[in-house]
Amino acid sequence: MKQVLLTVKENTALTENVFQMKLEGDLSEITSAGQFVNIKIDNFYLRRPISVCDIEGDALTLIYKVVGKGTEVMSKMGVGTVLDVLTGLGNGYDLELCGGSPLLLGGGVGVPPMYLLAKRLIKSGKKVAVILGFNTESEVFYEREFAALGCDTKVTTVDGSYGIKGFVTDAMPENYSYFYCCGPEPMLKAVYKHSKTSGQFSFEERMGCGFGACMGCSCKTVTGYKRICKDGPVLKKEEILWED
Amino acid sequence: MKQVLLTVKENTALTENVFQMKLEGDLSEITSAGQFVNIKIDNFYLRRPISVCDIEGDALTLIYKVVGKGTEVMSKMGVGTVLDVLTGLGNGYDLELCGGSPLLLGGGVGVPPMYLLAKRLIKSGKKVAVILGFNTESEVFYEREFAALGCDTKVTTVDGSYGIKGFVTDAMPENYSYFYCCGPEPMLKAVYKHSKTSGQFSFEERMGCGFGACMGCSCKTVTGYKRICKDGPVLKKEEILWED
Amino acid sequence: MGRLSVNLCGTELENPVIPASGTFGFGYEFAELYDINCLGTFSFKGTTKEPRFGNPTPRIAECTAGMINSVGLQNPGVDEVISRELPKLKKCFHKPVMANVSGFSVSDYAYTCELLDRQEQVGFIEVNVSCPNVHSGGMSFGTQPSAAAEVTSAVKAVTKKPVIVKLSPNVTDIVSIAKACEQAGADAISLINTLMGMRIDLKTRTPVIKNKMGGFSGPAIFPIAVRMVYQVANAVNIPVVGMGGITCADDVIEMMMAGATAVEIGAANLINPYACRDIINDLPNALDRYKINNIADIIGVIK
Amino acid sequence: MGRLSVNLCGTELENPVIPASGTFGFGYEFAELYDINCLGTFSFKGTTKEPRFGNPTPRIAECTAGMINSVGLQNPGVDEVISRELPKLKKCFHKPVMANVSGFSVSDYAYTCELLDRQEQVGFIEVNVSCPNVHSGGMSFGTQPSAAAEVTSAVKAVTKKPVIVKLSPNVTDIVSIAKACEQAGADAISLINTLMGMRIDLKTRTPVIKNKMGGFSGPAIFPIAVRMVYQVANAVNIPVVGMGGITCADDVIEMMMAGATAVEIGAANLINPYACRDIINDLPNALDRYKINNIADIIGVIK
Repeated sequence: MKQVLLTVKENTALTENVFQMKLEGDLSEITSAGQFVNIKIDNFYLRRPISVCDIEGDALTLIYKVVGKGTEVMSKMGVGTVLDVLTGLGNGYDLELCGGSPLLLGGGVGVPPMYLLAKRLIKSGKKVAVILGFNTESEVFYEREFAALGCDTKVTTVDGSYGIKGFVTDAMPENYSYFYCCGPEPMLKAVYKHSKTSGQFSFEERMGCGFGACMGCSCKTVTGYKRICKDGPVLKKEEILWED
Repeated sequence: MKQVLLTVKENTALTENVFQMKLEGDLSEITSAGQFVNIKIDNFYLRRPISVCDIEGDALTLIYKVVGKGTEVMSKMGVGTVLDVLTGLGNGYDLELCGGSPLLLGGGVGVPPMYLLAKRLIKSGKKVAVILGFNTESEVFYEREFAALGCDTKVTTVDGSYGIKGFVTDAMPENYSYFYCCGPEPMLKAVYKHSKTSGQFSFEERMGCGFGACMGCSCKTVTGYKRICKDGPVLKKEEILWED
Repeated sequence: MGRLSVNLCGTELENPVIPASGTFGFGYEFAELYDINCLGTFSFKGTTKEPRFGNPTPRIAECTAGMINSVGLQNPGVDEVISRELPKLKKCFHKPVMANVSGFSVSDYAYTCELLDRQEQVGFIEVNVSCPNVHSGGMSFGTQPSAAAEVTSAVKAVTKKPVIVKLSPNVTDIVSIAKACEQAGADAISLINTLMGMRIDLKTRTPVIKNKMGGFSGPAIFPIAVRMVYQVANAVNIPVVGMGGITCADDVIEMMMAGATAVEIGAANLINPYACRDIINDLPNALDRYKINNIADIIGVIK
Repeated sequence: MGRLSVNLCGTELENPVIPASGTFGFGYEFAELYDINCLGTFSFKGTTKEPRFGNPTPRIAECTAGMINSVGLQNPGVDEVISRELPKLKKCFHKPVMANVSGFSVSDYAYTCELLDRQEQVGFIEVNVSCPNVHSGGMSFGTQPSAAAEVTSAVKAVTKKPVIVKLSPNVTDIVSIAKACEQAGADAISLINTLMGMRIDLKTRTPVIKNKMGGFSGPAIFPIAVRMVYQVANAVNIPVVGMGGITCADDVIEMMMAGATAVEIGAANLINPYACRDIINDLPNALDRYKINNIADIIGVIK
């Protein structure tokens, strides 16, 4: 972890309430896809954790959804705004186990972390398939970006207004060597059930500190209690213990 | 009272910790010298009451001393900053009773309200004498401005480093028709004691709202309980009941 | 009956927004700023049997997201409130007003309430039990169920108007005190009064407040207020009026979901004199934002 | 002995800054960020007899100038704390550490304290009496003088190390509880623990915290903490460790002027992981700002 000051270089809407923010500064602590940063916003006590979408030299791309007052303030930040950010948080995805043809599944704001992951997998010579799940056409983003990386890219919408009708699980191919998944919990559970190989899931939880100090985001796993913010957010399929 | 948005046009240091801020906007509620405005500062709960130094059309001049974190933030505000300000607060000085040759006594940050007062008295044909009291030469401000208005202007410093050595009371002339006084309480008490005529005093107290709602700044007077923010800050010599 | 209307002890309020006692005087200062008839009602300055100057100054201290006050119930006394303040109020406010009463003995409370009960402008009597009881070493009535109940019964005996007992949060078990007041006949409970707080001036090395400590209010105390309103609303069968740090329409909705039938707004009036008007104007948008038809629908939805 | 040093129960602390239990783990996460030997000491994660997962999630809610947590004393249990955590801590922290102990029965407390007392790394034992007593319907030990005193005596009987009793602020009379602990042999009092608070998610119409309520901390509660520290410091003859919303060097000085011999810093560590280091570095400037020679000179200057 490293506390750095990052400068907003771009902050634009991708959909009605999903925004892309590009930041510049010292990103030396961000090592792997699936990690997140924790951003201090004036007049809000807790930081806002946002997963890393892409990183290129000292340029960081975040994609976030306006879900409350804090992210609403974020969406109105102008170019040049300087932010206090904790970087390099979380374990990130493990790329070792993915075999030759990994499948990436992202749902809604679970899509962004898949981008840096896809980029790195392709760079390491993997044949990457991506399934991006959304509710409806107006919410779709980043399809072209994944295609441009050279991924075999499919999009699903729950209402069928765009791409394949249904959930990401309705578009899962017969053959893939491994999978990486990020999205809302119902999607994670569906993928857990449908998937035929091993894989990794990225989890969300309300966090206090974001770096492992407060135990605010603990969960139970096969290998014991884990902190989503520090021991996660990525858990391997074999570790997961679904509550309820 | 009126809640308005004023824009900072200038914010410069007059001495080491006394600043002059010029603001522009709707000042229609500011009717008399001796009134004050109450300024909202981000991240501070209570507003900061500052007495009016001068007003010319839609241009307001405030002079304030950095005494805490709030005024420190104020001193760093840049030109163009827009402030939420409650204007036209307090009763202000009564100009009717002043006779032909009123004496104005201001001490430290009690000097600013005397400026608009002097300006208006001179405009109404009065012969105005002013005594400005400070601790030492480096704290002196606005001597030239008062002289430029055509006031007979004297300056006192406690350490004698500039002007007359001593307190404003050491520089009071034999003859004056009435007096107006603003400054720290010990000065007010000294002037109360030394003055040979009737006059008016402007008082300071920690305020909650600044417009008469919370009873935070009450004091006892000959004519009953008064709220410094609403029934004051100006009290007539005959009304005053010194506590302690 | 509009989307914002609620029923408090049998009286229909146009909306649930009530300026809290001690932050709204007797109304007429604010009537110069906006038509205060837009309010549900308001709770006027805490009134006592005798006139009071209150505490020495300084009475105010600033805090992060709040303030401390130690005004000490300054008021002209019940006789002058009736002879001078209420007639002035009558000119600018035409709804049943909430009379806020304080006392230092049970008989004080009864005396003052009996006189205010006779004023037809008065629609509700709010009894502030946070005052020190001179007959038990200055211990606040509001800190013991028995003392709070005793005041409640005495007041109920002399008025036919709805009696709302305003509780202090500076207690171990707010529920036991609320229940005692309910059993003693209270028609409603309002909470929370201020929390006891203190600030120190580091330069002078003295407390900022002349009386050292005072009542802490403002957005900072909101989560404590929501918690206590929830606890009390789920323990009593009479309406609860929620207050403590409410600053915006969202806060009103949160307090009502916690169990409040109406809300009081205090410190916010001192920072933004138009706070209550602005909140009332924004409430319909907030209802839309959270897909609520009528505000009364959400009272106590949190079980 | 520098300007910042204070003496807590006979042990010299290089400075009065102590990260509060539950916000600093067992130190080593923070040791990756800065040399934690710059701290006066720190209070490690609340330890219980048995391992605990704690409460269901969500455990965290945001508030104005603060947060609510409902972690529920997640910890590996005293045996693993001794066998695994303390050895790890030994590598990065070389001062006497403060062991924070929680329990659900008097014997729990005694059992855990006795084991921790034997660890030479442990310099202080801080007893959190805010936990529910399973033998009296879950009522918190910290809400009754007798129960708090009982825990204190039981712990004192099994340790020779200074026992600091950490009090809950959710009480009517904090002084009576502090005095009971002093009479039961407490070597110091620390306060305040968190205030009980609640927030509601307006969109889902559910409490933000799964357990509905939790402990409210952060700058918002500072004035309440200063008040209680002042009240307790003026009522007992043992040192007081002040905490509650401290965020900067000025807050440390204010808390010490109110009567604290040392201070604990909690929530601030979660927002700025370098908070304690930064405050320690800024303290000398703050002393200069207020013309204080040695920080120990201002302990309890407010009478």
